[in-house]
Amino acid sequence: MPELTYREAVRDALAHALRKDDSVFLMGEDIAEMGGSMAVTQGLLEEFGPKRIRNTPISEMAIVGSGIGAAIQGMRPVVEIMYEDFLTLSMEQLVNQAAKHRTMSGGQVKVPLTIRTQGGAGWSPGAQHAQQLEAWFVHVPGLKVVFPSTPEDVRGLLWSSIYDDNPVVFFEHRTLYPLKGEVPTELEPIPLGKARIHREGEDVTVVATGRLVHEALQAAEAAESEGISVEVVDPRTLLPLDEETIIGSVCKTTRCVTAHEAVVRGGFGAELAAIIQQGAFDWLDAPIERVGARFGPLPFAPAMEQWVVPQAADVLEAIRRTVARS
Amino acid sequence: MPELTYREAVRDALAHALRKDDSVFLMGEDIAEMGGSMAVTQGLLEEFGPKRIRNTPISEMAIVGSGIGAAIQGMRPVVEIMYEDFLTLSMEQLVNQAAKHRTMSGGQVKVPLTIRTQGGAGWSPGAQHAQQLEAWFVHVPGLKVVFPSTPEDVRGLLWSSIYDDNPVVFFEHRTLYPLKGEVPTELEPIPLGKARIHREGEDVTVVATGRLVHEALQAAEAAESEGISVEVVDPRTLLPLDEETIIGSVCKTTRCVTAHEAVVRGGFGAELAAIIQQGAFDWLDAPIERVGARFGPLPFAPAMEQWVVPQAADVLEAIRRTVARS
Amino acid sequence: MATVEEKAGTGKKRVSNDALRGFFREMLLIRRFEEKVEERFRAGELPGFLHVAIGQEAVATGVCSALTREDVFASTHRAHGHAIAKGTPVDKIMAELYGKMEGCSGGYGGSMHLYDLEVGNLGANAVVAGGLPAIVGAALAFQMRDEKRVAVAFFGDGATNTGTFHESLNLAQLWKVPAIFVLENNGWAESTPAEQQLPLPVDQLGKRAAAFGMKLIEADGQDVEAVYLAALAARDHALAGKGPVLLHVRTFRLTGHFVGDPQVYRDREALKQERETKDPIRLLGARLELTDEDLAAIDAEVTAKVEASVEFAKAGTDPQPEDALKYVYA
Amino acid sequence: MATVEEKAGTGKKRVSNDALRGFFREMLLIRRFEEKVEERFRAGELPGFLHVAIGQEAVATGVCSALTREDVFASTHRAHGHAIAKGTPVDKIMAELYGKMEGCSGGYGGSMHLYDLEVGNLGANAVVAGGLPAIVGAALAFQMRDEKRVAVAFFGDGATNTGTFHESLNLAQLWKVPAIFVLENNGWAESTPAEQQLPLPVDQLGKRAAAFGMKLIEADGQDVEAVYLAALAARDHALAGKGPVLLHVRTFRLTGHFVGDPQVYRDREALKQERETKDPIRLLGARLELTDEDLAAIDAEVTAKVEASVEFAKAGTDPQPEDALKYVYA
Ligand SMILES: Cc1ncc(C[n+]2csc(CCOP(=O)(O)OP(=O)(O)O)c2C)c(N)n1
Ligand SMILES: Cc1ncc(C[n+]2csc(CCOP(=O)(O)OP(=O)(O)O)c2C)c(N)n1
Ligand SMILES: [Mg+2]
Ligand SMILES: [Mg+2]
Repeated sequence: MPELTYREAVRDALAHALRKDDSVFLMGEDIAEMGGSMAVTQGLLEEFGPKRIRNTPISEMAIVGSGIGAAIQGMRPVVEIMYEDFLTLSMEQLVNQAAKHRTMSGGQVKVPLTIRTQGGAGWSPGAQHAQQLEAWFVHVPGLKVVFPSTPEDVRGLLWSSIYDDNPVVFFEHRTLYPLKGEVPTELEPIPLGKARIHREGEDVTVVATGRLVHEALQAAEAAESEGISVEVVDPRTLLPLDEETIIGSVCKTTRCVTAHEAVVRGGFGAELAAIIQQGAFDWLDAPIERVGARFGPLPFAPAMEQWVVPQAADVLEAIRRTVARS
Repeated sequence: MPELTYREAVRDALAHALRKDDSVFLMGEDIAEMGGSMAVTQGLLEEFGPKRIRNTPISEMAIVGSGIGAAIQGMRPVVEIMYEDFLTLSMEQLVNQAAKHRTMSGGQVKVPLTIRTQGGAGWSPGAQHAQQLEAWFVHVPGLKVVFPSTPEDVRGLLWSSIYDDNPVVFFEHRTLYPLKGEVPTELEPIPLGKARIHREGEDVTVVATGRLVHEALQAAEAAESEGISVEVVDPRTLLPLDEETIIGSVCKTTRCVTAHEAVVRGGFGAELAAIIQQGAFDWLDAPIERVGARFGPLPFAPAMEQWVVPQAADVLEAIRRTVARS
Repeated sequence: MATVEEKAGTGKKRVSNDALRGFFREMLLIRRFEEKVEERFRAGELPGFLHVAIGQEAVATGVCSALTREDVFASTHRAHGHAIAKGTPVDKIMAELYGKMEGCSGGYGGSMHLYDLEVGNLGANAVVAGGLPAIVGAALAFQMRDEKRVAVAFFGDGATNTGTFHESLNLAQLWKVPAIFVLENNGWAESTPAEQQLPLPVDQLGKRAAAFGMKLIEADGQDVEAVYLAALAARDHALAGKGPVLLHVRTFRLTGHFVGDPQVYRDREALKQERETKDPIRLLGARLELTDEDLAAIDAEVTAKVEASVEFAKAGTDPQPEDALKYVYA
Repeated sequence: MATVEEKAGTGKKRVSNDALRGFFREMLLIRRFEEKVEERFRAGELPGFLHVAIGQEAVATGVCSALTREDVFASTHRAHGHAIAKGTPVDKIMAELYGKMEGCSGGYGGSMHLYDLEVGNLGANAVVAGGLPAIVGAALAFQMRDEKRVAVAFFGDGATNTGTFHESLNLAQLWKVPAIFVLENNGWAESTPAEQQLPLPVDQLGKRAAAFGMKLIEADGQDVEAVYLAALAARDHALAGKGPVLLHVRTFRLTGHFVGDPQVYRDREALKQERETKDPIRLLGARLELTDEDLAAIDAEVTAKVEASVEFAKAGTDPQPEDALKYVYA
C-alpha cells in the first residue's frame, strides 16, 4: 500500500474527481498558482487549468453561494474556505440556503456541494485563525458534516462527499497535513456515516475527532502501560453519526471519554455524551468525561495556547478519572 | 404588582435604560417609525428621537459591528437583529470580534453590547424565519447568552444584559410577545447566571428554555393528574449557566428531561445532558430525555410544522418515558 | 418573447400592440392574484407571512417576458408576480400558499419559497439578497458549459445595502458570467424610506454598478414596454459574453410591506397620489386605449383564473405530518 | 501633526523639510523593524503568522501623522507599521510578537492583534475587513457625543471584495460619521493578483466610493507627503460633518504576503523593478537629498531602537499558562 500525507491524500481525491468528472471544479482564495494557503491544491492549476481551479476574491458568502447555484445547475463544486474561522461569513448561505433548498422546494432541488475548510491550534495563530466550529453544523438539518483524521479517511471521505448529493461541510485539521499514512492503491470511497474503531479495548472508550484521535491513541498507549485497556473510536462523519458503533463500544467498555479540540461547552462532545448516556445508560459505570479546549478565545503566547488546547495528557487524565469511578 | 406582556416588558426595560443613561441607544431594521417588526420598540422614537432610536439599512454585519465599535468607545448599544435566522449574517462580527476583543487585547477593551433578536415557529413562517440558534453561541467563549421566558424575566434580564460589560446575545421568542405576567413595580435587575425554578416537584426535572418553559408547565400539570410530580427549571441564562441549581434539582428528582424548540441534535439540551449526566451520575435513575424539534428545516404547511416543532404533549411523553424506566 | 418592431422611422424599438395586450393581461392576472391573496389572508385562510407586489407588476412581466424557459431566476419575499410571469400556473402558486401538496413547492415552501424548477424558478428567498450568490453560480455553470442561458436575480433597493449584494455582483462581474441583476427600486425597505436606508438619492441607486464596473441599464419600472426592452438588451449583453448587467428599474409599492401592514409610517396623501399616477396597469390600459368592454373581458378572464386557483387550492391535499422530513436529504 | 506650508506661489500645500525628515526617520524605523521581524522569524524565535509592510511605510506614516492621539484606528493582518506610526513604542510591539506580558496586547494578541488603546489602536484584525464595522461604530460614538475625533480603518484592495467592506462604507456614508477608510491598494490579495480578484482595473479601485456617494481622495501611496496631505484633507472633511472619506492610495508590497512566503506566483523581474523604483524610503531619501552620513546616522538611530526592542522583548515575562482565561469576560 502506498503512503501519502494527509495533504497529499486530499489532493489525490480532488485530482481523481477532477479527472473523472467535468462537473467537478474548485473555487477558493489562492487555490490556483499558490496551491492554497495549506499547499493542498498545489499542481492542480497546471493539470486542470484556470476554468476549473478558480481563484476567488475574498468573498466567503459569494464563494459558498455561487457554489450552491452551480450545484443546483448540476455541477459538483468543491469550494474552499481558507480557515474555518471564516465560515462565520458564510453561515447564511450554508444554513439558510444550502441546507434548506431541498426541503423548501419540496424535493425539486439538489445541492451537491462540498465545502472544504481547515483549522486548528498548535502554531500560535491567535484567536481568529484557530477555532474548531464543527459542532455548529451538526445542529443544522440538511447539512452533512465530515471530519477525517487520517490520510486514508480523508481521501475516501472526500471522494464520497464530492459525490454525495447534499451539501457537505468537510473539516480538515491544519496540524494533520504532514501526517503520513498508508492508503489503498486504488482510491476507495468511504461511506459517510461509518465510524472507525482505531484500537480495540476493554475498559474505556474514547470517542475522538480530528487531531484528538491521535492524542487519544497516544493516551491509550500510556494508559495501557498503567493496565487500562482503551478503545479509540473516530466517528469521522459527525452528521450523519454512526451511533450504533459508538454506543456498542461504550456498552462493551462501560466507560467513555469524548475528545475534540473545540471548546468543551456546546461542543460535539456534548451531543456524543447526550446520545451515549441515553443509549448505554444501563451499561455506564462512570459519567462520560469530556475533553476539549478550555473556555476562552485562543491566546497567542505559546504557553497559554498549549494550556488551553487539549493534548494527549488531558485525554489520559480523563481516562484515569473515568476508570477511578467505581 | 402590575401586569405586562412580554413585549411590553422588553420595551419597558429599553425605555428605562434609555432614560437613565445617555450611552444607551438602539439600532436595527425598522425599529423607529414602525416600532420593529414585532412592535417591541413602538413609541420609543417619539420619546427618544431618531439619534437614539436608529433605523438601519439591511446590513446585519454592520449593525452588529458598529455596535461593537460604539461599545468599545463607551456606549451601551442595544442592537436588534430582526429574526435570529439573520444572525447567520453577523456571525463573523459576533464570534471573531465581539467575543474575542477583550482577550485579544489583553484586557484593554470592553464590549458592553447587547444583541436582541427573536425567533421561533408556530405561525407558518417557513424554513428561514423560525430557527432557534441559541446553542451555537453557548459554544463561543466571550459571549453571554440569555433566553428569558416570562415578562418578569425578560425585563430584569434585559436590564442586566444592557449593563453587563460583555457582549450578550439576547433571545426573545416570537410567540411569547403577547404573554401576560406580573412584574415588580420597580424594575428589578435579575443577575445573569441564575436559573429559575418555576415549579417544584419530586419525580422528574424538566429543564426548559424559551417557549418550551410554558409547554413544560402544561405538561407538568398533565403529569400531575397522572400522579407524576414534575419540577420545571428555566436556566434563563444559557451562558453562564447555573449548573448548581440544575444539577441540584436532578439529584433530588433523579430523572431529567430537557426541552427547547431548537432541533435536538447539537442543541442546548445536549450540553445540559452532558453536564447533568456528569454532575448527577450517581443519582440518575433514568437516561436524560431530550425534547426538541425533529431534524429537518421547518416546512411551511401547518400540519407538518406542528409535527416538527415540540409541544407540551412531547414533553409529557418524555416525562412518561423517563418515569417508566426503573 | 414578444415581437419587437422598429418605432416607425425613429430607429428605436417598440413592442407590438398585440404583445402589449398580452402583457396587460398578465399584469392584471398578477394584480387580481395579489388582491385575492390579501382577501383570503384577511379571511383567515392563508397561514404565514405574505408580501404582495401590487404596483410592481410591470417589472415581473417585463423582465420575465424577455426570458426563455431555459433561463433561470431567483426571487424574494415578494415572489408571486415573478413566479406567475415566468410561467408557473396560478393554481400551483395558490395551492402553495394554502400549504397543499399540489403547490409549486409541495407545501414545504410557502409564499416566500416558491420554486418551480421546470420553468426555471430556482426559488424565492425570505432572506434579503439570499438568492443572489446562487444566481452567480448558476450563471457560472452556464458559462462553463457554454449554454446560451442567463440567470436572473430579483431584489429590492433595501437589498443593495447587504454585503451579499456586493459580493455577488462583484464576483459576477469579475468572471463576466451571464447574469442579470434586477433591482426593483420601490424606495422602501419595509417601513424604512430611501432617505433612512440609502446613502445615494433614491433615483441614483444605479450608481452602485460603478463599484464593479458593471454595465448599467435603467428603465421606468411602471412602463412594461421599457422594462421589457431593457431586459432584452440586458440579456443580449450578458449572452454576448460582455458580462452581467445591473438592470435598475424605479417602481412603486402601492400597498403595505406585508399583507396586513397598517403602514403607520407612510404618508397617506403621497400613497394616494402614487396609486393614482403610478399604477402600471392603469398606465398601460390608458396607452392601449382599452375600451370598457375590452377591459371587462380581460378582467373577467383573469379573475376567473384566480377564482379557479382558489378552488384548486382548497380542493388540494394536505401533507401528512410525517411528510415533514421527506426531503431533508437527497 | 507636521507643519504644512504653502508651496511657494502655487497655492498648493507642502510639508516642511524638517517634517519630511521626521517622516523619513519613522519610515526607516518601520522598515528596520520589519526586516528584524523577518530575521527573527527565520531564526525560529517568533511564533505564529507574520505579515510585514515593507514597501507600504509611507501609508502608515503619512496617515497616522495626520491624526491626533485621540483619533482611533483599526488595522489588519499587516499591522506593525500602523501601530508604530500611531505611537506605540517598538519595544511593546516586539514584545507582543515574542508573546510577552510586556507586549502591547499582553501576549494575548500576537502580530495580527496589536492593540494599544492609549494611543487609539483599537486592534489589528486577522479577518480581512473584520475591523471596518467597528470603525463605523467608533465614529458614530464620536458623532453622537460631539467629539472632534475621527476613526480610521486600514485595509487592502482584497478587502474591498468583502461584504463587510460594503456594509461598513454604506452605513458610514448614510450616517455621515467621521470615519476615514484607508484603502492600501497594493494590487495583491495574498497570491492573487488584481486581475484575478478585482473587477475594476487596479488603479480605478477608487470608483468603489461611487456606490455610496462617498467622498474619494486619492494619493500616491509611495509619496509620504502626498499621503499625509490627503489624510489631512480627509480628516478635515470628516470633522466638518461632511461625511466619511475613502482615501485610496496605490502602494506596493515589496515582499511576500507573509514572512516565509516563497512567492511562487510572482514575476521575479517585476518584483525587482518594483523594489528599485517604488521603494518609498528610497524615493523620499532621494528627494531630501540625504547625504550618506545623514542616512547612516538616522539608520544607526532607528536600528539601535529596533535592536533594543529585541532585547526588551527577550527579557520580557512569559505569561503563565493559567493566565489564558484571565480576560475572557470583563
Ligand atoms: C437579511 C435580512 N434582513 C432583514 C430581513 C427582513 N426584511 C424582509 S423584507 C425587508 C425589506 C426589503 O426591502 P427591499 O429589498 O427594498 O424589498 P421590498 O420589500 O421593497 O420589495 C426586510 C428588512 C430579511 N428578510 N433578511
Ligand atoms: C475573511 C478572510 N478571508 C480570507 C483571509 C485570508 N487572508 C489573509 S490576508 C488575505 C489577503 C488580503 O489582501 P488585502 O486586503 O489586499 O491586504 P494585503 O495582504 O494586500 O495587505 C487573505 C485572503 C482572511 N484573513 N480573512
Ligand atoms: Mg424596496
Ligand atoms: Mg492587497
